[in-house]
Amino acid sequence: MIRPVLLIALPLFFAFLSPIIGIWSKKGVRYLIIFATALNATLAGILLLEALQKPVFDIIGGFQPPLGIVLMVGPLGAIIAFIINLVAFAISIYNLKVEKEPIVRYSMLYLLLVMGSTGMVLTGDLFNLFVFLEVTSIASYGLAAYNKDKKGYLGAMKYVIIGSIGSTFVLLGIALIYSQLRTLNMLDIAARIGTMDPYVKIMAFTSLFLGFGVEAEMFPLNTWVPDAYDGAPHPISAAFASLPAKAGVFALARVIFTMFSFTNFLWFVVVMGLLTVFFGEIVAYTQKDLKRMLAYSSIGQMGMIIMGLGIGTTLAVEGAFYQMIAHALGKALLFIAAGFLIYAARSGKIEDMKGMARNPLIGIPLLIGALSIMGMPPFAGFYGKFFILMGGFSQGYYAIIALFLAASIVEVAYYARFIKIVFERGNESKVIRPDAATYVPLIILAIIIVVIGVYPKPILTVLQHVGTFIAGGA
Amino acid sequence: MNENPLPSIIPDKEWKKIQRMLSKRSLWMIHFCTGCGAMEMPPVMTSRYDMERFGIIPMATPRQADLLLVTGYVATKTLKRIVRVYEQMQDPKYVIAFGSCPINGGIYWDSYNIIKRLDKYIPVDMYIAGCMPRPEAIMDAFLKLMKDIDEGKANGWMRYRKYYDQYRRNQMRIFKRWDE
Amino acid sequence: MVTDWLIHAGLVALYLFLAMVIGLLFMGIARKITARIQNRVGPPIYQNFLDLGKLLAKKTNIKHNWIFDFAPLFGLGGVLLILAYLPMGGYIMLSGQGDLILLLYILAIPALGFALGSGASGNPNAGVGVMRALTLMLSYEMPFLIVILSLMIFYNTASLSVLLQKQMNYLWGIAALPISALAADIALQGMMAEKPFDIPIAPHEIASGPLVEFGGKYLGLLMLYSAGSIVVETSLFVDLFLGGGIVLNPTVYGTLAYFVNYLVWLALIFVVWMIAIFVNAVFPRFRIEQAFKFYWKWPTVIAIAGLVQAYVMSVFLGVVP
Amino acid sequence: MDALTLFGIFVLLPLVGALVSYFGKKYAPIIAVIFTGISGIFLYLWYGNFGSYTIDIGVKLNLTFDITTWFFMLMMNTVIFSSLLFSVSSKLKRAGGFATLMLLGFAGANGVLLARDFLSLYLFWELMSWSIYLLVLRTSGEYARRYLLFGVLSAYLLIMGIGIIYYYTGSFLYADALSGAIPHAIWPWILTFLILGFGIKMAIVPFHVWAPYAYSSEQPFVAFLSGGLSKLGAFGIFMSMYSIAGISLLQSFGTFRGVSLMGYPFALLGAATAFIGTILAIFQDDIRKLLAYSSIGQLGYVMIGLGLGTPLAIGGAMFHAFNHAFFKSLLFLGAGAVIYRTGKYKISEMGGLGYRMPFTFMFVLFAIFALAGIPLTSGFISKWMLYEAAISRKFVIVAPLMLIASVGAYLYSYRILYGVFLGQLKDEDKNVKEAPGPMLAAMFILMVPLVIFSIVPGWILGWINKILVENGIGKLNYTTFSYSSAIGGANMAVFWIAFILLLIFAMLMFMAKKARVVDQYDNYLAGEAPPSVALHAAHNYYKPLRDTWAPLLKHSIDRAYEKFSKFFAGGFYEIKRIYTGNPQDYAAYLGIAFLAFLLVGWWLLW
Repeated sequence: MIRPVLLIALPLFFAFLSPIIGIWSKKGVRYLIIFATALNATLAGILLLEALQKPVFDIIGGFQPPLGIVLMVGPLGAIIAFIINLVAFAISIYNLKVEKEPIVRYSMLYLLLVMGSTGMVLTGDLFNLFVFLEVTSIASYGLAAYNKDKKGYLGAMKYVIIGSIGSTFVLLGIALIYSQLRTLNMLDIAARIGTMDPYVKIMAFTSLFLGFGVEAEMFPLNTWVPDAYDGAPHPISAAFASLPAKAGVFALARVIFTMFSFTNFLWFVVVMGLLTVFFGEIVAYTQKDLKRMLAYSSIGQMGMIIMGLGIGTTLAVEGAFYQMIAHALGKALLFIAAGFLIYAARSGKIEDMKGMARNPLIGIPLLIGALSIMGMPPFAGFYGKFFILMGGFSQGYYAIIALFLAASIVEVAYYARFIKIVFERGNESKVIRPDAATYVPLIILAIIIVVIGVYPKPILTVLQHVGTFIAGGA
Repeated sequence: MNENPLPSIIPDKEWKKIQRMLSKRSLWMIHFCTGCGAMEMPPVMTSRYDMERFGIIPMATPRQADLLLVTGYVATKTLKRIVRVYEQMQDPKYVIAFGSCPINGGIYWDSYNIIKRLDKYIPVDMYIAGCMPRPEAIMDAFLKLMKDIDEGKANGWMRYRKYYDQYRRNQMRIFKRWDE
Repeated sequence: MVTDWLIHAGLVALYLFLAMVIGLLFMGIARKITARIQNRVGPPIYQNFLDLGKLLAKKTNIKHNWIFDFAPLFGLGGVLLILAYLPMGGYIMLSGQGDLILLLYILAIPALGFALGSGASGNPNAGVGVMRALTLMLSYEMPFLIVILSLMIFYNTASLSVLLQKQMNYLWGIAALPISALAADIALQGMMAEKPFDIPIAPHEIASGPLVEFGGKYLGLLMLYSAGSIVVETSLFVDLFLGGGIVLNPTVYGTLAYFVNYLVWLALIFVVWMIAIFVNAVFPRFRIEQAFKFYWKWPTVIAIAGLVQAYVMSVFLGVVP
Repeated sequence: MDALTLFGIFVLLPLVGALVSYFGKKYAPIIAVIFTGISGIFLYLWYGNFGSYTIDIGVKLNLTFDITTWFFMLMMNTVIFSSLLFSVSSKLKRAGGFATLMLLGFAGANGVLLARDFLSLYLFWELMSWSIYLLVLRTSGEYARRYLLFGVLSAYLLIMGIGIIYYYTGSFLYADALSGAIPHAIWPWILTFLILGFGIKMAIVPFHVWAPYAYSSEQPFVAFLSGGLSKLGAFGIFMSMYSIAGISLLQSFGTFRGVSLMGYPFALLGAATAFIGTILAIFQDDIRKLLAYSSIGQLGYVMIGLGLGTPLAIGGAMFHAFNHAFFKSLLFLGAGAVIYRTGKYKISEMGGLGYRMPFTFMFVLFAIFALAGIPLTSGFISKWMLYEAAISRKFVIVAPLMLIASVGAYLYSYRILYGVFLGQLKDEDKNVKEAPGPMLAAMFILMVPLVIFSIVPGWILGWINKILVENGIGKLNYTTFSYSSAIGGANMAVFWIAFILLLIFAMLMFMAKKARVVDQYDNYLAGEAPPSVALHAAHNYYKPLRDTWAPLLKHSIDRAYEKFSKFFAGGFYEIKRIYTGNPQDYAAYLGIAFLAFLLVGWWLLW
């Protein structure tokens, strides 16, 4: 029996421990992050097992809800938290490669990012959610500019602008809800949502939806994505795609299902999801820069998840959650691999990366990641996509699914282009061997992707609880 | 069937006779027109003289032909082609040299690149003298050759086989190289 | 049972032998007639027997390699096989055991063997010749296959023996489907590679094409092949459109019927052959692309008209032969 | 046998094999051969041991092992076995990866054949799709993407069909589709999506443009792709039309002379495919492309049979699929052997290899007999069935196209024979040796059924008949040696006896005298000396024909696709411009979005 609050407290503790360690060992700091994330992932795993029995409620500071802050961990939240921490652990191994100074602050911000994202997933209180969103955002702003070059600054600046507007929207939504309901506990809100003035309710929903949509990379709020991803250091790009984005979309799911149990508004979410997919994939096709391409692809994937949430049947939401997991793993893998490719090719352009992935240690995980993102079996991405599609069909969204599939073909087109270039023959002399800090996280992620793709039973067992989640439970 | 197919029924002598009869009645001809004289062939083939009544028809390739008709002078360069064509024909095969030039050089008797006697290089079974010989002469030659075949006298192909080395020596004196 | 089979086999052998003789004779007749048209005397009509004998009696034979042997082997064996599947004068031989489509594909066996052998000679003329032959085949098959299709649709059978039966009971194909018969005869000219479609052999252009390296007994056997082919092609037309020459019903008249039918069949294939020969004697040669264009234009249009006729008669008018 | 054994032998075993053989280095193909051999042995042992099973891996996979599955697995297994056997000696680069991907594709194919629910069908379909993509990527990287795009398009068309069924039935099982939940008017949509989806894998015109490029990869793989995997398309169409929908449902859409109006358009499409594929094959100089177009054409025949849907037609389609599996992979392997020995793949650059590689030549010759439909191989019988099926129902558009395409097949068949194996041997190929033992063994394995089933067609027709009876289509008319339709029939025993007797007769006449063997340069060329000129007349072989076709060949589906994709890519660049890079614009987007959301929300409320 562990308390969910540990998942938030421990990274915080390690984050502030790292300057102290940094005084005598810079290297130690790096290993400290690995240790912290590993510990966190383990705890999240244990928490998942507990949450499977029944949802865990952790009341902080002894104040009973609805007054006090409460952490509300259902099986779905637990598994997302677990995946977030797992990916954070894998990325932290890759962090060993980051050479930019000052490493101490970097580590601090990274752990704060982990902590914020985990918190967003675990919390059961709307204002607390906002707080964690802010923690995540601020850590992200810092990390996005970490390269201290023009690209990084510009990206971070855009991120700051959009992110803060988004946060303001969230705050607005919270204020609206609080003004009407006098409570911020999610379950409490859900119980009393019917008493809200409908116009205010819509406005609150819109505000929250947009606010979290910024983190969830929803169209047209995702404009910061390519620049921020492109400017950030490679591990951070990986982390962006996997940690805050997943936390954001989970928060979105909380808003949609836990708090406002809309039924007549959901098609709008589906349309937004479709637009996100459409613009993400189409613009990704036009990109010549690897990280930007992956960033846009990430937008597309998030759009698919939003679609899944919007479709709102058990199957589709199950798919959306599966897709969150798959995307967190797959996109992190691809960004790490992209980091290596950029390092090896000394350029961010795809066309310069000819044959750079011909080493199997990098090539096979890269392929697995790309195929998983494309939704190919037996990798993790398959089930998510298939369930979302089938969920869509079961609600009769034929045209939307058809358009979505068209966008998916575009996705396949640009991934295939990328794969073709990086596996092309004829540049053998320049191909370098990855070092352990690169391929170990890749292989860890790849193995997880394959395992949950070949044998999805464990994940699907957890995701069975989607029914209660949709109905407004934890 | 150069060997007797049914030795128990047909005596060998009879078989040879049959063979000669068949050869004579079905002379397939390839005419090698070196430079002149080809003009005399159309009347032979067409309705005026019609050589087909004797079973003589022009063939396009030496593999199918029994009779090589060399019309006109033979340059050293041409000779190689003639020899090649001759060697590609299948036994029994016959050669008719047409006109004065293959006999003794004709008006080219002192030319540096015209051979004087075709007979030195390939065995000739029948000569048609004249410059040019008329179609009647050609028809006559055909008939005489048929008669020779029937009597077993037209055996140049046997000579060529028997004295192959000498023929080849004569040829190589002209050619220097065989393969160009 | 066994004796029945043996008698049957013996009769088949007899028919095949006669077909070969007829083929060689037809070749001689064709030469004679062409000569007469050109105001020549021409060879005696038995000239081709002499030619065949001479070729088989040649002292030396050459071959290029083992694939070269495919030509005479498959050529002769295949043409005999086709003849065995063709009803000649009402005696159906094997054609009860295989239908028209099988026959169409057996037609390819000797041709393919011949093409293999000549290809193996390594002579470029042979390659060009086979190319022309195949292109010509693609050309004339277009109308010919449509014609066969209209026959099969009209008589509602793919079996030659049944087709003969139905023609005997109803109407000869040429009376029922005259348009198709016209198209078939034009196609036949190309099938027999007579002028203006003797493009594959074209002695003056490509040194007799596929035959260029064959001599002696190889050429002799191929001559038998082409003699057989003449009978095959003319007889195919006769079987398809002229009722196979069956004028007396064998079940009624017995052996006499076979005898009479054979003679009628012989007369009919002679007529078909003569048409081809007369056309042959007065035409120059097409180029291969001209032949292709020609066949895919007019004969095909005629054949399609025939097909429409057959289709309308059998489907809309409900004519059941 | 229980579910896990079945799944284990046919799907998991290849997957394990894939994993093991990756580390096998140069022994990888041998390991892979052993793994496929094992599942082949079980396939043989389990004939008749049919049943349905369910596997739970979190989602339920419904697998059925029945005669249809068995029949298709038989082709798949033989073809991959011989392809891998071939690759043992073909010295591939990174053989480990090759064997792994082949086995992955094999596992996927087996899965598709076993699947009786849409989820597992789609799962294995995609598994197969991407493993082929990677195999194509190994050599012809340029065009692998084209393959993948079409593979994904096929998968997505399937998804559309599956989704519509799922909307109405809420179940993925094939068996539930016919429960009556699906309205009658919806079925054409479902079938169109499914048939086109599967048809892409069969390279049906106009979805054939991936094939010529994908088929230019490593030959052992292409043999499996063309011979084995393309049959999954035929299997899928068969299942969707005659097992999922069923013949009575198809007939209920109205019939055209006994053929469902749902099937007839696809038969027409098949006929067009057969014709176009054949015509394009005639003009190819690259042997791999020639075979690819030929493959397109031949699969058109299968499509015709499946579309016509009479027992004879479907039987013919099955038989033709079977034949095609064997002869086309044999041809690709033969081409592979030649390419392996000479390193050339242009027909005009080869020539005379039949004298140096006699066994390869013989095997390829038999494959060509089957391809051209010469009755010496079973290739004839399947074509015969298709023709009779079309003719007996008086289809005057399908039948002529089929027949003329078959004549076209002679043209390109001879081009292979002449260009590669006959004609004059090039000087640089003087020392070419016969293909190595494993290659010959592989080709021999593929040749045997073609001959056996020509002599004894009753055996294979028995299996096909069982398939037809089990799916309620009807039955075939056959005995051990003969077969017949409403309008005709043939007896192969009589044919073979007559053929052998007459051939012996011809041989007796022929063998009476010995012939002298002469050199290939001792050739009549008007007395010219041959070595000085290139004498292999294989370059631009059908030039006259090409000239006459030129006005039509100008139009190319390939180019149409390229234009189409260029048009879209151009549009994508326009769309990209909404990401201006200017934060002020971005902030404005946010505001607009907020307003829009709010208004839409309020409007909805109102």
